[in-house]
Amino acid sequence: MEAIRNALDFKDLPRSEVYLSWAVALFLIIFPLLPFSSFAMATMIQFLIFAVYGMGWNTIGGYGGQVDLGKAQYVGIGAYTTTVALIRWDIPFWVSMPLGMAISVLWSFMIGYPLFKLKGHYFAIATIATSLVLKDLFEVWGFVGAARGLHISPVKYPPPDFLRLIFKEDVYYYYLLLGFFFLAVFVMNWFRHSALGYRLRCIKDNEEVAKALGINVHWAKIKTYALATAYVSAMGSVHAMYIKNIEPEDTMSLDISVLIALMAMLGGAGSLWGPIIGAAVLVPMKSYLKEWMGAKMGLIGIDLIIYGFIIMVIAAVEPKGLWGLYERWKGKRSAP
Amino acid sequence: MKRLFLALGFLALFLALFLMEKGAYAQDEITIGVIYPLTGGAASAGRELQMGAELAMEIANGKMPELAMDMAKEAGIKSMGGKKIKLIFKDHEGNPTLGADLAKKLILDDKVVGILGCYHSSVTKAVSAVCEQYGVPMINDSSTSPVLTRQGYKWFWRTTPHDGTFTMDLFEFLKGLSEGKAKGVKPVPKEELMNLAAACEKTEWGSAASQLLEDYAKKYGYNLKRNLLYTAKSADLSSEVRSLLAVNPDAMLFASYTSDAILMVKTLKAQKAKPKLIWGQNAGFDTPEFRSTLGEDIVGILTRTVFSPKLGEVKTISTQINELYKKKAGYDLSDASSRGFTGVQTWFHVLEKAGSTKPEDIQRAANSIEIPGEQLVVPWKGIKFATSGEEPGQNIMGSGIIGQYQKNKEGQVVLEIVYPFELSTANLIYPFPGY
Amino acid sequence: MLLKVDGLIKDFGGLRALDSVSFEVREHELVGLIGPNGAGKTTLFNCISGHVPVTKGKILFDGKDITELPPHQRAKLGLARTFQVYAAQGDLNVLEYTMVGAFLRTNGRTKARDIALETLKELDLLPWKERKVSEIPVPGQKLVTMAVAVATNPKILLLDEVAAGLNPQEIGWVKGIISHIHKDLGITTVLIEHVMALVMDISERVVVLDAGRVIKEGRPQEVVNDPAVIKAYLGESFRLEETR
Amino acid sequence: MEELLRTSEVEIRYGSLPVVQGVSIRVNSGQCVSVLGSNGSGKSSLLRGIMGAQRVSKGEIFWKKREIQGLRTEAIVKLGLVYVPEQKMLFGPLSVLENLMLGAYLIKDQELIRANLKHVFELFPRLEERIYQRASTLSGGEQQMLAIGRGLMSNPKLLMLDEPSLGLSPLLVKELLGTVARLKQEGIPILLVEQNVKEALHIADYGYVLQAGRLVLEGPSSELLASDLIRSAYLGL
Amino acid sequence: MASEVLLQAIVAGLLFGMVLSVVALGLTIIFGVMDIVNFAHGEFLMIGMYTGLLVSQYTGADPLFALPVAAVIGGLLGYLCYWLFVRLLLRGPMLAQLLGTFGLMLFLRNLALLLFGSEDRSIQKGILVGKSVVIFGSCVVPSTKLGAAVLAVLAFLGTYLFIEKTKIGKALQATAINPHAARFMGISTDRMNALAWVIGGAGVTVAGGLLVNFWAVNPYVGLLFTMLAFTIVALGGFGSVPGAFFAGLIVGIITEFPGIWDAISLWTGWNWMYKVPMISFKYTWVYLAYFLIMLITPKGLFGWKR
Repeated sequence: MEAIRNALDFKDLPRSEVYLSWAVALFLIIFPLLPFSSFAMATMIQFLIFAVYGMGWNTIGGYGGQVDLGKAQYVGIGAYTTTVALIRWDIPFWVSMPLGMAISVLWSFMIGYPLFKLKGHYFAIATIATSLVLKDLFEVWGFVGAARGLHISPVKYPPPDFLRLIFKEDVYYYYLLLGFFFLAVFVMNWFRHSALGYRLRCIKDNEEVAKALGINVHWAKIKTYALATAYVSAMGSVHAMYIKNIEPEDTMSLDISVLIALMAMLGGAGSLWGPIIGAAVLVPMKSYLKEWMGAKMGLIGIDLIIYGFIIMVIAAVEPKGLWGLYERWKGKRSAP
Repeated sequence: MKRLFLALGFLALFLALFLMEKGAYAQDEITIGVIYPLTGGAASAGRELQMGAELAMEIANGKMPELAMDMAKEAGIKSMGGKKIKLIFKDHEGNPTLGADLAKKLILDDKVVGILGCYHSSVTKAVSAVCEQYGVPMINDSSTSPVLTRQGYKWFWRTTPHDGTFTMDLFEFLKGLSEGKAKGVKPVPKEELMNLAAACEKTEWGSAASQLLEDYAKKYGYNLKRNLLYTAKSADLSSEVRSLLAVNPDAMLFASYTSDAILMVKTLKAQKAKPKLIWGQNAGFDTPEFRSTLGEDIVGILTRTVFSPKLGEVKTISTQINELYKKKAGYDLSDASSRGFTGVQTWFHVLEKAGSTKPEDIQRAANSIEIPGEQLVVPWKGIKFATSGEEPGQNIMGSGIIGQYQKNKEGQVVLEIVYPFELSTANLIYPFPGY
Repeated sequence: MLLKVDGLIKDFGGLRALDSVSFEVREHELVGLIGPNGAGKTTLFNCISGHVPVTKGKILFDGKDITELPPHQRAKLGLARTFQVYAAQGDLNVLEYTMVGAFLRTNGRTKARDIALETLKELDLLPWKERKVSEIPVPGQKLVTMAVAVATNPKILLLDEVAAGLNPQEIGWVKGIISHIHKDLGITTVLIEHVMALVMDISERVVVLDAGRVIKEGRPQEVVNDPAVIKAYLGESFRLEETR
Repeated sequence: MEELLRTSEVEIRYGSLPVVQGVSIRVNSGQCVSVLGSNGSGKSSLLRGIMGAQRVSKGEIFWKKREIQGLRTEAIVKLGLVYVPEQKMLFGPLSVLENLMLGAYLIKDQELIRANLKHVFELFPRLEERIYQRASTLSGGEQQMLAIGRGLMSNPKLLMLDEPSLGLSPLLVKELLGTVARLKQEGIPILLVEQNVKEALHIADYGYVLQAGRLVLEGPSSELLASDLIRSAYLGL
Repeated sequence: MASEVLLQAIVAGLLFGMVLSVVALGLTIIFGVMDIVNFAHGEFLMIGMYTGLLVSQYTGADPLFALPVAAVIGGLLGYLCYWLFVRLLLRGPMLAQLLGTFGLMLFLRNLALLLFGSEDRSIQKGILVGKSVVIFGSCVVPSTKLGAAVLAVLAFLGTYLFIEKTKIGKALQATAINPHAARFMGISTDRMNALAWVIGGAGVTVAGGLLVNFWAVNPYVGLLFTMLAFTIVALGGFGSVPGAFFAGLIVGIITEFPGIWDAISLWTGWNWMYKVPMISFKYTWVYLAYFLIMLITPKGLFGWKR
């Protein structure tokens, strides 16, 4: 009961932020009614997906300060579980998604135990390594389609199918994802207020102090990592149903991990809105830059050049990301 | 107050961003979305395809009575009052997800009548699913994984023969070789060519090709001792090559895209590999870049293909189009460009027959067209899509040839036809000369 | 006997930081732990709280051998400590930080909040509750870490140099808080301190450490006048007579 | 007596915690000055502040009447102020010789380096015996010798020793402080930070006593030795 | 046959390993000196590869002659990177450093994509290109690889001697061991950091120039080498220069594990071994090795620093 109360409790946020979030929520809800192109719709879907990925990352990476660059492996596990379950045994999405989450969490416990013995850079690189190992494994594993991947045929699974989550129009996916998005925000808000959340923030601050306060640092990190994993895995499942064509090279590539981490870090690691802001800025920027300057003007890669440059500037100027900039600005305004 | 304006400004910018994205094309044009790999490892093939397709579009939209083609007779599509075809090219970078996104965008935002593409079988698979979902016709000109036409799709047609045909060609060729059918070569005892080793790239196309090699080798009684998959993007294939050589193969078989095909041959040379035969499952082995990069190193290599300039010796239309293409590109038509050309040509015939841009009409037309072989630059008997059976949408009149790179009298490396044996344009070089 | 350290040895590489240290803390006692720079006081705390493993010896807490337990389990048993140098980086505010301590005894947020508020009230820190720990001055941070430790509801509290760098007025304040924790909350306290004015004033008993050994134990007045202690502090040949 | 180093009302903070407040000291040429105080009194911070290794939030520091506050450590070292740090800060994996040569990093004259090396080995014969040994394998006393030797390699115009006797046995302390006394005889100005009050004051000409970051007492060594205040500074009585 | 296959694999692994150790050299120096992980390391390598390729393409000279150019470009790039960018990152927390070098990685990679396109490109002409050396029996080594390996060893030796035998090299080491103490010696740590970036940048671009002789280049080539370099640095010990060399050889041999597997299967005649697609795991073993090394011996083989 208290968990639900915590999840819905935004009282500690400034009033302006609450109003702003209402406005954003309203905009997101009415968005499909506005006369936008399908490209805009696809971009918004990407935004929702990456915002949730980023929120997942933010638990362990932002609140916990453990820079995880291997989130793609959980996108992969989630995506593969639902797809394999659908293709092999015709298990509907609503069963296979929790299954995927369970498998992901299990895997996260298995590798999390040794992983969290490492710190800092060593941890970050090790997460990349595990993700790549899993990807290599999937690339030869015939059961999951090896390198050619898996494919959901629109003939075999005709849309619309609410059980299997197969739709033709993007708007279904949009509202579904929006639901997940709101849910994710609430879970995030719960986490922020839970004992684990507080403990983790303390760990990020100083592990020795945390230990002295009776926190099992290793275990708290593993638990949070599992939570982060569950987020990413669930979104991976939806993502797979949305793109309907998954293969290790695409679904589990390091680029996905990097994008997830970068969006959250750029938006502001360790804040509730950080990953959302990161995704809201970077996803449209990336896809529109790519479309205009990349595809139309023939400047291939310009999107990521600008993207990379912005990241460099932010890292050098304000390590807390865009949210940090905002807070600094706000602080300056309220200071005098 | 200032803050409010700032916020409003941002919001306006944001909305403008979204609203600006709405393509509109003139009504008197029929737009076809063409999705090719214009960048990435297969970019050179993509450019070939694009130029081939553009050439066909120019011919269809213009009037060139000197060509013995229906497409060249009138400007535009006659049954629709001379409407012109417009191709919108998109680059999928070899990435299926991106391909599917592009297809969706073409269908929903650009409102294309149909789709053409996509070279990589993996991308074609994803794009064809989108087309199937939206009921938009798609013609595939250049992907050869047999799986594509076995999905039961109603909106997918493929002009090119698939790898089943090509692989069978290979084994027929090997069989003929031991029966003494090959031009200029004495019968080769089957034991001499018993041991095969294959390396295929590992996505949809290559892994399907690999499976076919396995199946046919068994069927024809050959011993495929090694059959490995590799990443087309890898920049070093030396351990792959060593692994192949470790089983001492008589013939080495490959399914590679462009850059990896080049790398593969280079590595073979560096390792001083000396099998008796090297055969490439087209794609990379038949691009101009492959030829120009490797020069004389490829003499003796076999590749399956659907086009060789040598075809001109038997087909005048091939020579004519090749001349036009040469003027445009500076070099001969190749496997890829001829297929891109044929793809647009097929679209033209389908639209001409349909007489409207309604998907149902196009579907009906596609299922009933029949383009005679003499109109095509490729050596097929024609184009006619299967409407029933195992492979609906597959062109049942396609066929492949096997070519061998040989040095002609002027010292240029050209692709001579060695199979079908009756079409042979030169003596087969056997065994592979080595480096 | 609440805490008993028995023959504790700690080696860092070839250096022996603690050499057979034995001492006891009885329930409801306030013990001062003093000694010159490098005597091994903080190392001793680290051994007791489990932050560094001991080389040899035993630590008994509440009748239980805790020598091998990890720090968080010791904390659960009721052993709390503060740190000498700790500047908070994070964005937790004072109340939230205190709640982290309270979460040791409860998982409910409301309950933890209540405990934390009460603790802050006890220690007169309520006015700071909304401020970020990293933004308040260091002496204040030290008080906050004390509050957090108290919020874990410990049986024993190990305080590592809480008064370092404070001015006399602030020292008086800290003194009040420590004796409040000790007397009114009834928490056994061990205190490492260089500010003698504080230690000597409130300790019931003082343990003097020099070069990793306990050289003297006793009431404050006894200890300061002990020649061995003076020698440890002021040097080899320093005699009291010389300064008189 | 030329003035070498002078600090004026220096304040140093760790975060918001002041560790040194309003401290003014002065070292003249040929003089050995001692800064005394119990631990936590801010002695080391003061030295690090002078060396530019610690930000000085208020006050001024002069070297030969020239303001050096705010210069980078490297530049201050170049002026001839040499600091032998408290935790020795040797380059553990490097040999004794390499450590010494790094001490002479700023000196270009090979002859001078050779002469300095000879001088150091003369002062500490034990270092010569262990010339190719890794610094981290030396004993505590030898490490301290190496640290001082390394400082001497750069021809210091002022040698600042930060608790050289820390963690050494009484016998070694005697030996080491003897060497310091010898250096003073040789005319090298020294700023000595020590806990070992008596020994330090025997060597030094002048002393300052710090308590909780503030200067509580100063005067010629003999006066300080006789003062009762010094005891209270240490033991709080 | 089996022993020949094994020998081939080991020779190839060693040769590749020699080049790899130069790739890792810069990373280990930068890491050693300033405790910062450069995720853009592989991108520097890619720039070196393009330099080698383009210089030889436009001047018609052998790619090996492009090495000095590559070194200058790499050094300059490292210098600029340090003064304009990395110096600012050092003030921030680790998170910012990761973010920043990742940004640099994306920036450089896509700049290359914009300038050179995404196609694979490789050297066509050169003194060594297309030639092979028969070591013995069927053990054939491409001359390009052999040449690159020899030059790699020379480059490595040069750097090693510079660091071990010169005064500045010693100062660099001192900064790595203890930057505060180094400052008290009058060593400017800022300059030493910049020097580390210059050496790091030049080293890795030279490695790129060597690599391009036998390895195709595209804008995405960097990541693989970043990971390989991280593994080598972890195995050799963070900051250890000789460690990087031996670890490079070991990692080189690990990448040739499929060949060793082949040899074993030929030896034993076990057919099931043929069916295992070991070739797909060429680099997987390297990643696994990193993971295991970090867990078992976090200091690596020659580490003095963690």
